Amino acid sequence: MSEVVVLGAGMHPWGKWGRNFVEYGVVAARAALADAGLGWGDVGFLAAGNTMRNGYPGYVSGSTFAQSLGWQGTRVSSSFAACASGAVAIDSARAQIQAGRCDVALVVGADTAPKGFFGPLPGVRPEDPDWIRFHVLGATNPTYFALYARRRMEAYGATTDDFAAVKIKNSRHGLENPNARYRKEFGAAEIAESPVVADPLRLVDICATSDGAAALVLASAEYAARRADRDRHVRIAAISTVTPRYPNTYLDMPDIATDSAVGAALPERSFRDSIAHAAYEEAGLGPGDLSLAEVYDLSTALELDWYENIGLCGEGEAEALLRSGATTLGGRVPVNPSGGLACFGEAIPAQAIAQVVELTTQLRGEAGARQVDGARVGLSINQGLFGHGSCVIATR
Amino acid sequence: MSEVVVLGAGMHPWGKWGRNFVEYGVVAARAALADAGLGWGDVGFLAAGNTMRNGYPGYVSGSTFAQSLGWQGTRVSSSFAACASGAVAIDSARAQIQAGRCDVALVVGADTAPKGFFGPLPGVRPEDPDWIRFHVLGATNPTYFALYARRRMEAYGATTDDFAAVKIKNSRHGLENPNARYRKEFGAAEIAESPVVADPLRLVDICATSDGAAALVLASAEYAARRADRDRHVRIAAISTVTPRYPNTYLDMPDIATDSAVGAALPERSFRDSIAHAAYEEAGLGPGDLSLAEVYDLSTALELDWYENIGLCGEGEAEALLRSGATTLGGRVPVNPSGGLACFGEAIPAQAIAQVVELTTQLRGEAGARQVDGARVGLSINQGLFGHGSCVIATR
Amino acid sequence: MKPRRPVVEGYFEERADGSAVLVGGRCDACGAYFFPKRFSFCRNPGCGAPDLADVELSTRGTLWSFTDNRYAPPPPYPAAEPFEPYGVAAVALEAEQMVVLGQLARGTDVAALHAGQAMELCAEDLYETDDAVVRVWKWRIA
Amino acid sequence: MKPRRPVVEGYFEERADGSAVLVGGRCDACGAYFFPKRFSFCRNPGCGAPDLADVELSTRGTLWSFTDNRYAPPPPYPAAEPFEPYGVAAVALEAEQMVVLGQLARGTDVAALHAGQAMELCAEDLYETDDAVVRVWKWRIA
Ligand SMILES: [Zn+2]
Ligand SMILES: [Zn+2]
Repeated sequence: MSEVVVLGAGMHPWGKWGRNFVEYGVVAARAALADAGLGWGDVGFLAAGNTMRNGYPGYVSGSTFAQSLGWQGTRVSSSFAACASGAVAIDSARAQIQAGRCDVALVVGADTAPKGFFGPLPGVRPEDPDWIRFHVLGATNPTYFALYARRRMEAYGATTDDFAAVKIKNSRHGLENPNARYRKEFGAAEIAESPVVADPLRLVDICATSDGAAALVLASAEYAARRADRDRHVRIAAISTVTPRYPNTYLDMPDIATDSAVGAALPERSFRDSIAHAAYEEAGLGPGDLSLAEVYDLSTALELDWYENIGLCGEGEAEALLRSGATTLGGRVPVNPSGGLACFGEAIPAQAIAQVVELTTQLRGEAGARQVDGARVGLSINQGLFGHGSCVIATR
Repeated sequence: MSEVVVLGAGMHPWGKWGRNFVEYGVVAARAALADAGLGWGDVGFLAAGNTMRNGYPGYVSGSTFAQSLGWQGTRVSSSFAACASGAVAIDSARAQIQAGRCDVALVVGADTAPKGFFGPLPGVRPEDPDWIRFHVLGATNPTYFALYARRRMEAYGATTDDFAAVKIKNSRHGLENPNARYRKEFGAAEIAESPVVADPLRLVDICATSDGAAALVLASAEYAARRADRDRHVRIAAISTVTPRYPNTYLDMPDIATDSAVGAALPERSFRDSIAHAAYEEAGLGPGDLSLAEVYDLSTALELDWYENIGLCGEGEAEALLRSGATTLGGRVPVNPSGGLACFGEAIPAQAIAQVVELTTQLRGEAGARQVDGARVGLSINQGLFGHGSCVIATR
Repeated sequence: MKPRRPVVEGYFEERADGSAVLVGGRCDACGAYFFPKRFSFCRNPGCGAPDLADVELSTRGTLWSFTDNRYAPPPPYPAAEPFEPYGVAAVALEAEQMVVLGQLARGTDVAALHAGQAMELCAEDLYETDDAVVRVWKWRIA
Repeated sequence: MKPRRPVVEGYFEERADGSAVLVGGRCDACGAYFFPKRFSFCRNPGCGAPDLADVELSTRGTLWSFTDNRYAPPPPYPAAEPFEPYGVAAVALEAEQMVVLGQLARGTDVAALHAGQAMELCAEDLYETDDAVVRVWKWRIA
């Protein structure tokens, strides 16, 4: 099965304006089409990531964007996988192309996010694990991030200085990204003054919730080969949307308990490790091949977890890798050259797509002042609530 | 691209129990796997249709069912397209198979429905067309069904006796379906006593909202060819998930106005006509090839619209076709031999899948007392809010 | 007396003479109308112009279809207690070449309606809050 | 005095001696535990047995991780006014080989906690309604 090609990438800048998410998505879609030199009429399939906080149009994001761009009979899909929604949408578009059902597909994700903590939608739902964890335990997303962060401190000796160093690095990276919401350099003193939200994490350790949109134009290798702009083409070498293997003994949102390891063998690798592993297997590549990575820094500490999950270093070695400068722009394998969620905040269905927009920009060599020199292979990774893996490997 | 094959079909009976939708989905999934002689461990991809009224697990139905069947790393998709969700899930599974990413895929849809009219989720959302139509106009789903029904009366001379005849036919068909919720024969006198909900439609003209589930096991033609049960295989010849073409001048839910036809040529065919047309084109078949059809009888009158939309007769001729007996079991092309929504009620993400379960059962010759003699080609069709087409053609 | 306010901003206006008019969007580039306007851009795929002008829609049209609702809808419909049945009409506007829904004016005899008859826009109370009388557009026989 | 009720039915029980115990499901076929039970069937993909027995989980375990929440969560968390910070602990149960979350008992000194220390289950008030005192399980230092 030949690899699909990214012909166009576009975004609506991240921010907090409270406008209709559809507007953001249309801007990003048109930007991606313009980048590809194509029109909406060239699109044979539209795959979108849903948003659950914007009424019915957000549940049927594919048809919502198709209607706003202008009904033309296009087949659509509207997928949800929490923070992994964008990866599932990219995967849906790729499958349609590889199944021979279209030459060109458009992928769109857009969101308008509420302020503050994400909470469940209204209602009383004792059968909904997402409702239970909020009502019974007050276990917000930052609560889980803090449990993971504290675990690094207890198990590997991480310090809050390490977490601050992630923030300092990403805030510097994002300075040069015109689509970033926050373009401001943070220093250790300012971080130390940030209020603690969920100990050991401070407000600046935790990503905000944002408005934003991202879009990609994908095409079959055969279609792409006929175009004149082949030097800008980026190939999708792998998409991993794996779920966990039982028993999943690492606490994942929104569960209030892990699986029990009684009565079943532990899987060969943890869920987070398995997300990247499946992508490496599909791409025939390994961690040593990476020029850069975009990882989901919902919290500063979580970025360190991902270093290990994607194989940049061994378990417990992420702090040392960070301190070595390897993951800073100019280092061996810059992580979050875009500035990451630290500079963007979360716009749930757009986020995994935005990661691939950054990979595309970097692999084309069009990233300007934040360019990773000689970028050849990029990996993006995240994880959605309820067991959704999301990893894309792109090459040029 | 070779056609995918239905290896297994299963359902949870339709009813109104108020249990967790996940239970229904697991029962249907296991029934489909058992029917296919396969286990959950054989499944390489799980595509599910979402439900929007059951909290977060319903938004991520694919991972919800994967977790309940037991995490095994399976890739999943969770799609929503209103009443067309099941078709989009089937299409998602087919694309993964045809893209060569798995041999066997499981498709699941399940719902627990509230009583009474479907209404929007809580909140105030003036930007959500589905909220506007309820708040501003009281335009419930039956309001739209009634507008369509009245239009048939005004434009084509349909009568409420015709609508009653659809109910009588489908109630007889459903008598023999063990998965139907309502297994009771209706007569004209009883129908005439049913209260008017939205004139000209009575309560018995309008389908109920139900709990239920349906599942399919799909496989590549190559995988299927290696099996011993080839005489039971049914092939998916086409799936149409088209959206409208602009301008869409027929009033569709949840819009409160149609597109304007000023400034653009009318499309060659109406949206509903185009749903079936795309499927016929893909299958290389036409209305004359059909042995049976399952159409979305949200109301009795709407079944008559579909006769025309799928080409069983010309515009305005559906009442005559119905009266001729052609669409009754034993006629030329029985419509809704399952009993249709009249006997099932709506279980949104399960419905389009359940239609294909019926096609499968009929094409295998396993439909018992409701068997369509010599069934070779079956079509199922429906339409979801926000411009979602849904049509499957299956052959044996 | 409580002040009046429209049930949703920007969908319609009431004039001093008691008449009402729907406000939609019109694309200067291709001529298309949209109701409600919802977005600033044209949704004709052959056009896609970035701006729509506010435009008053025709206040008269012909009846395309109609119904009479006998059961109370769920929220967010502001159903009166006791429930008051309400008609809904779909009216075709000639200049705009589009069909627009509205409730039927109170007292309209639904049994006497037929497709093709002339209708005109009006406005009536939909519900009251503590602070305001909330108004909505409706269709009545012209 | 208002009667006590658990914040959610079936998740835990309080005993006459003041102690508390979590109630989960256990599969007789493969031995797996589930908390909460949620469904009647086993979610071990290698098992899938149709029934789970109700089972009391270990009331003692070792601390896996912990945090202290300083900001009020959104609804449906029944935050007190003024907001009262609360700790959350993840505790590993040896027999069940699983980690279970709970709030930390009021007054626990989070700064003094460390992974691996012994914890035990208790119950405390979570909030009050007009009719009842609503109780929840919590972890405290053993
Ligand atoms: Zn235009
Ligand atoms: Zn078991």
